[in-house]
Amino acid sequence: MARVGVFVCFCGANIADFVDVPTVVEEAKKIREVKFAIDYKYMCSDPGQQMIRDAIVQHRLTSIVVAACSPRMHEKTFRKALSDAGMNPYLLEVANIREHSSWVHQKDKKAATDKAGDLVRMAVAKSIANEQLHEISVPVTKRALVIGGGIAGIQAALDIADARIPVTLVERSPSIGGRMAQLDETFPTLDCSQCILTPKMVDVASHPYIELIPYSEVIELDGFVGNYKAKIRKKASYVNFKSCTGCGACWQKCPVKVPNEYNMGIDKRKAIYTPFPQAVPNKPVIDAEHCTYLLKGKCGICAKVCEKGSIDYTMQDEIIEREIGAVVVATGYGMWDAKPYEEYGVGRYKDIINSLEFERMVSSNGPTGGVPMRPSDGKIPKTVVFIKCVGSRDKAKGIEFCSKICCMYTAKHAILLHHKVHDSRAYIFYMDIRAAGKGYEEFVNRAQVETGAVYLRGRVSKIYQKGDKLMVRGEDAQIGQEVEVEADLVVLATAVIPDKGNPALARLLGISYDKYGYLSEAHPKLRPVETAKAGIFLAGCTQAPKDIPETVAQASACAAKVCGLFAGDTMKKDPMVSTVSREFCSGCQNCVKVCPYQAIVTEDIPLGHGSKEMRTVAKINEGVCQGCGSCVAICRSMAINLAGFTDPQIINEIVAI
Amino acid sequence: MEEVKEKIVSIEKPDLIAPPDWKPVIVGILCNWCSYAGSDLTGTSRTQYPPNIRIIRVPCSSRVDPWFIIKALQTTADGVLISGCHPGDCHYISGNYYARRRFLVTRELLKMVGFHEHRVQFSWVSAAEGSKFAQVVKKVTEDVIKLGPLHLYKKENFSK
Amino acid sequence: MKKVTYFPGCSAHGTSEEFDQTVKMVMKTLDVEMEEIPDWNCCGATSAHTMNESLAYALPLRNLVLAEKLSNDTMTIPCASCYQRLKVTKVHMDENPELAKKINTAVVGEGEYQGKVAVKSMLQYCYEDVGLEAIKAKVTNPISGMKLACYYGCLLTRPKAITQFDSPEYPMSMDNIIEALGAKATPFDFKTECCGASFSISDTEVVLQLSGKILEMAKESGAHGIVVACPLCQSNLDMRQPDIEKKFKVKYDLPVFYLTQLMALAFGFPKEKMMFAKHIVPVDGALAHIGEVIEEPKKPAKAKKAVQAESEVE
Amino acid sequence: MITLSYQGKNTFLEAVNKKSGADVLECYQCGKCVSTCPVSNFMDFPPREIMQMIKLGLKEETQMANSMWFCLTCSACSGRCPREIDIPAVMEAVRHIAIEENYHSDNKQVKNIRKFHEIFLDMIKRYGRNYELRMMAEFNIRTRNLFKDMHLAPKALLKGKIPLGVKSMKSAKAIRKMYEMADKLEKQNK
Repeated sequence: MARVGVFVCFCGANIADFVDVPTVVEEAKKIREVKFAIDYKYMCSDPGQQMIRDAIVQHRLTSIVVAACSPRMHEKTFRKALSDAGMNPYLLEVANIREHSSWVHQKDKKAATDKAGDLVRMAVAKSIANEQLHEISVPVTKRALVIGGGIAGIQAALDIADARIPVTLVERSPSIGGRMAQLDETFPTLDCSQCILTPKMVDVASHPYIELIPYSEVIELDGFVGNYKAKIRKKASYVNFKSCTGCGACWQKCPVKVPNEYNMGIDKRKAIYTPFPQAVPNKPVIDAEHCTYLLKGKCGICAKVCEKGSIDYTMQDEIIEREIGAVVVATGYGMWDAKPYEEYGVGRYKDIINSLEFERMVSSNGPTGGVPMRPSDGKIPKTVVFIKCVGSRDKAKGIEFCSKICCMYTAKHAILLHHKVHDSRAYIFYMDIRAAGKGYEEFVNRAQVETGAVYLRGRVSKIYQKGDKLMVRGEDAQIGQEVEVEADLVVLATAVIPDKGNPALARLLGISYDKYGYLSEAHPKLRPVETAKAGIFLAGCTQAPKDIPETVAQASACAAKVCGLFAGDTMKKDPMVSTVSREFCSGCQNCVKVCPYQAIVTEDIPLGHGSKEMRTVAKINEGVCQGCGSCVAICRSMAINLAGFTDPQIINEIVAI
Repeated sequence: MEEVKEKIVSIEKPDLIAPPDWKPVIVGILCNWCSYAGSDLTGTSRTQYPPNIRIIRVPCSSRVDPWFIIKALQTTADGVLISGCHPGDCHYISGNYYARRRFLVTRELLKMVGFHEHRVQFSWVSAAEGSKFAQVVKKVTEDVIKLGPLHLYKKENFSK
Repeated sequence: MKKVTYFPGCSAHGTSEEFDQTVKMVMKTLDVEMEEIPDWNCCGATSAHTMNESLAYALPLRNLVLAEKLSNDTMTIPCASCYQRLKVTKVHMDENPELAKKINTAVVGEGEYQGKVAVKSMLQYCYEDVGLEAIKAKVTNPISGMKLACYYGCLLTRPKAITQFDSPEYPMSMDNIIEALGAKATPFDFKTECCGASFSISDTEVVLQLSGKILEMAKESGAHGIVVACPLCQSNLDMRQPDIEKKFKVKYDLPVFYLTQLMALAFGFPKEKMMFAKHIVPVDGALAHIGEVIEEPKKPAKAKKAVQAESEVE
Repeated sequence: MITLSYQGKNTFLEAVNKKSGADVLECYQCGKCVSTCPVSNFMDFPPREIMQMIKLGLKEETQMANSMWFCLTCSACSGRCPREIDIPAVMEAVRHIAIEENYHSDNKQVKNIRKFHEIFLDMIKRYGRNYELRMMAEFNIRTRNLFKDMHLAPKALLKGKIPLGVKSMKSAKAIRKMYEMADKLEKQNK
């Protein structure tokens, strides 16, 4: 026979003013199973908790009901009190008589008291069916997988590895570095991007805890938090990295020219190439889509000139498997294609470029040697128009959101233009200047004062050619006049969009993404680093547009989360998970279909004791189960139950009203 | 078919006049993450609503077995309210969609056996919608009061 | 033989008689039979929808209802302004049957609107229903040597939601037809800028400014003349050209052709039939370019080599 | 100086939104319409400012402006508007509200434009079709500018650009009936 203790809280005046607490206690005492009932001013205070602990021992209670505030508030507190008294903490039930009674029925004390009594009775009834539960511990594989080798992936990998946790860093292109490696100088301090990034890239390559797998992609992820299994496809590079010295003879002699992605297609690279001089690893790969030998079986020049014999045209893609405990996704961003802006003549005029192309032009290792040039005739531009919000904040032709970084990098571009071409002038069409950040407003100010960049408030409506000039027409709302700027070069700050592969990757990882393709965080404010799937974290622009400091901060936060996850040998988990009674399971597998976490699999067990015939039943992976109870309600044979919310518990509650 | 349904719905009649001290009982089954949190917010913001509802907490609206609804109507309740997260907001990704589908089928079934459809109601209440929760409870309570006490299907009727 | 319903519009009997005549010639050559809507009325133009919304719908709706009495599934309209009014009415009526019923009460004694006839501009009909290949096949006297700026105006391709045809910013359909006739279409940025048509009479100052800019840009593109498919554009750019030249003290000398005039010319009709005499700006200078060889700017030899290297390796 | 104070609902904004089917509140004042508009130079307030005035509920000032009379409905602005506002429809709504409420502007250009449209509609009422020469003449008489465009006349007439007569339509009566009905419908819409 159950022995229930009931503890009713005054919560100062919060409950006592609107609920007649002594009556509730008296009502509780009338219940057969209740062996002890008492009230107290503050149940959550130390003396209050002490009362509970003492009563458990004194009255040999088998379950406890605390009638107080919402269980979302103090359930954990009282559970701890139970376990301190040597009682299983899950034998506690909380009757929410504050949020659900005293605070919402302040005009009718009788009704509030009646309701509180009911709530207590319901909690008592439920607690009678409570079972002892124990935290689940799940073993953890202490290795992290980082997807993407831009600054976000690099930072996350380094921080995790510095905590002596092995990291596998997977990068799609032949070198790590990402977008940041393409930048010239960075706002608001104008540090050289390469100077601050390349040491980190070298660190990644030499770190004893980092395994760098370049030129490869994640193709499969199975398992659950702490116990994932990843399959990585390493694309054939056709170059034996072990023997290659990176001398460069192969790409110097290669006759095939391909638009150079690193330089945004402004110049050409070869079919065998290293993306840029500081690449890590600094070994060339053959681009199978363009290599004449691989396409037609002719040429073979690179193999002839390679003294080490490192070229291997027979190389095949390789599948690498890794067991890992956590994943950091850092796939970065791309630039929106401004083609829909027909009024700007995008695609028709060579002298309209996007800001990343401009970045490459002003970059000292760029295709024009650090001097901006008009793509049409190679002349150095004197008047450059920068247009912000191209595609951003434009629900008609582009994307609704603000790309966040354009205001700042456009100010930077104005300064860089001034540094490279002293007698030039920048005209910047803007809608708002969003410069919230440390030193940002000062930086924009610097662009205006120091370089004389002219800021015009308005969206450009049309660009047309007149002679060799581009006429840029817009409104300057400050003077309420239409203006036309005779420009030599137009730079579009096109919207920052997520990597095109994000939706496919999200499906593969089992996480969600928004309508733009950005991967979704678990909570926009309080869990901005985690995804809804335990053990998968987001860093950098894969989640939303971000500048470098924010990206680095989020990457480090990911590392902290991973380290926290790996802190013990096992992970502790709430025991409120589903369990299957095999004897009742009919094997219909409806539960498998409804489980949002793929936590339910099937297994074959003998039909009867010692029988050789087999039958299929459901099996729940308690490491994955999040305890939603979908499977319980769908189960036709009532073979599944959810600990903490079992059918008897809930039915008891209903009947007790 | 629609006509038949309409006729069946009209089976339930308040054939007994409600006793003067009658107060309806409504069982509210709320998901932990949105609606229960929303009902807590109703409390913290001191929004008042009729005291007839008795709230049961479940992790997700998809945990609600039709059995719970039937059991409640059979034993204690004059009406049942199920509430979950808004579509697309489910803490468990898609549980509220299962809940809605299951609920619709259950309600159809109950209508077929003679319950008025206002006896069982479904709503989306988020953790931020404290005042909406109060409105929902008010509406459900008013609907049930209009219908009167639930005598049909009560155990005591069968045992007599 | 295709058959199509024809709505000439008021200006066909007035300022743009040459458009009307050449459309008929061209369509005949292209094996399209045109059936004029019997006793059609004015579309109401800008004036109706400026002043009276219901009238702005009722006037075109009568024509749509009349068109449905003929057995053709498409109606074609040379005048861009009429086309716009009829198409707007059609789209809005199809979207909103209740409104259609209401407006229909003002169209007395002609029956119910059903929405079964497609409305296309003459340009759209030539481009989509006839097709470039069919046009090319009928060309006997190519007008090669002429460089022409194609001017679409505001009404043929805008708004996109209504017209559902070509680009509202940089359309190419007329350019493609002109090239099919053998001429060269110049890159012209003011293809869809407004000429100020509806102020042609009421506020001439506006027209001079707007049309002046269009002429300037057409000249800039190196064109010998301008091609249009709209009577209002034609009369503004042609009739007002001397005024514009006087006002801005420039000489453009850009004849303004109807697309169909040039089509008829390329199809081998004699020059006299085009009614070029009606043009204010003489056309002879531009037509004299026919037969000239246009020199393409040569690509540097080096660049060619690089292209070869990309595609084929020794 | 305009003083803004709480006036209850912005009924002007609501009326414009309802009539145009657009949402003026969407406007974020980027000014793309202003530099797109071929006639914004001639307007008292370019479209962007008209939007803001509607938002502020400045009905008098908006109706006093010549902007909506200058709008050519060329739809260039709405094709480029990043907020997908049907700006010509908004202009039209403002204009129709002004007409319905019998608001007459003192602006000479507006008067001319209005007169032109009235004459044009008159012409159609009479003939069912447009009679260009007569219309031009009547416009010049009514605006007391007899010699406007007269220098064009000899050339245009000589070349047959503008014909002397009009082919009137048969069912001109039906058109007159249509005018009556349309006026009725307009009144219902009020």
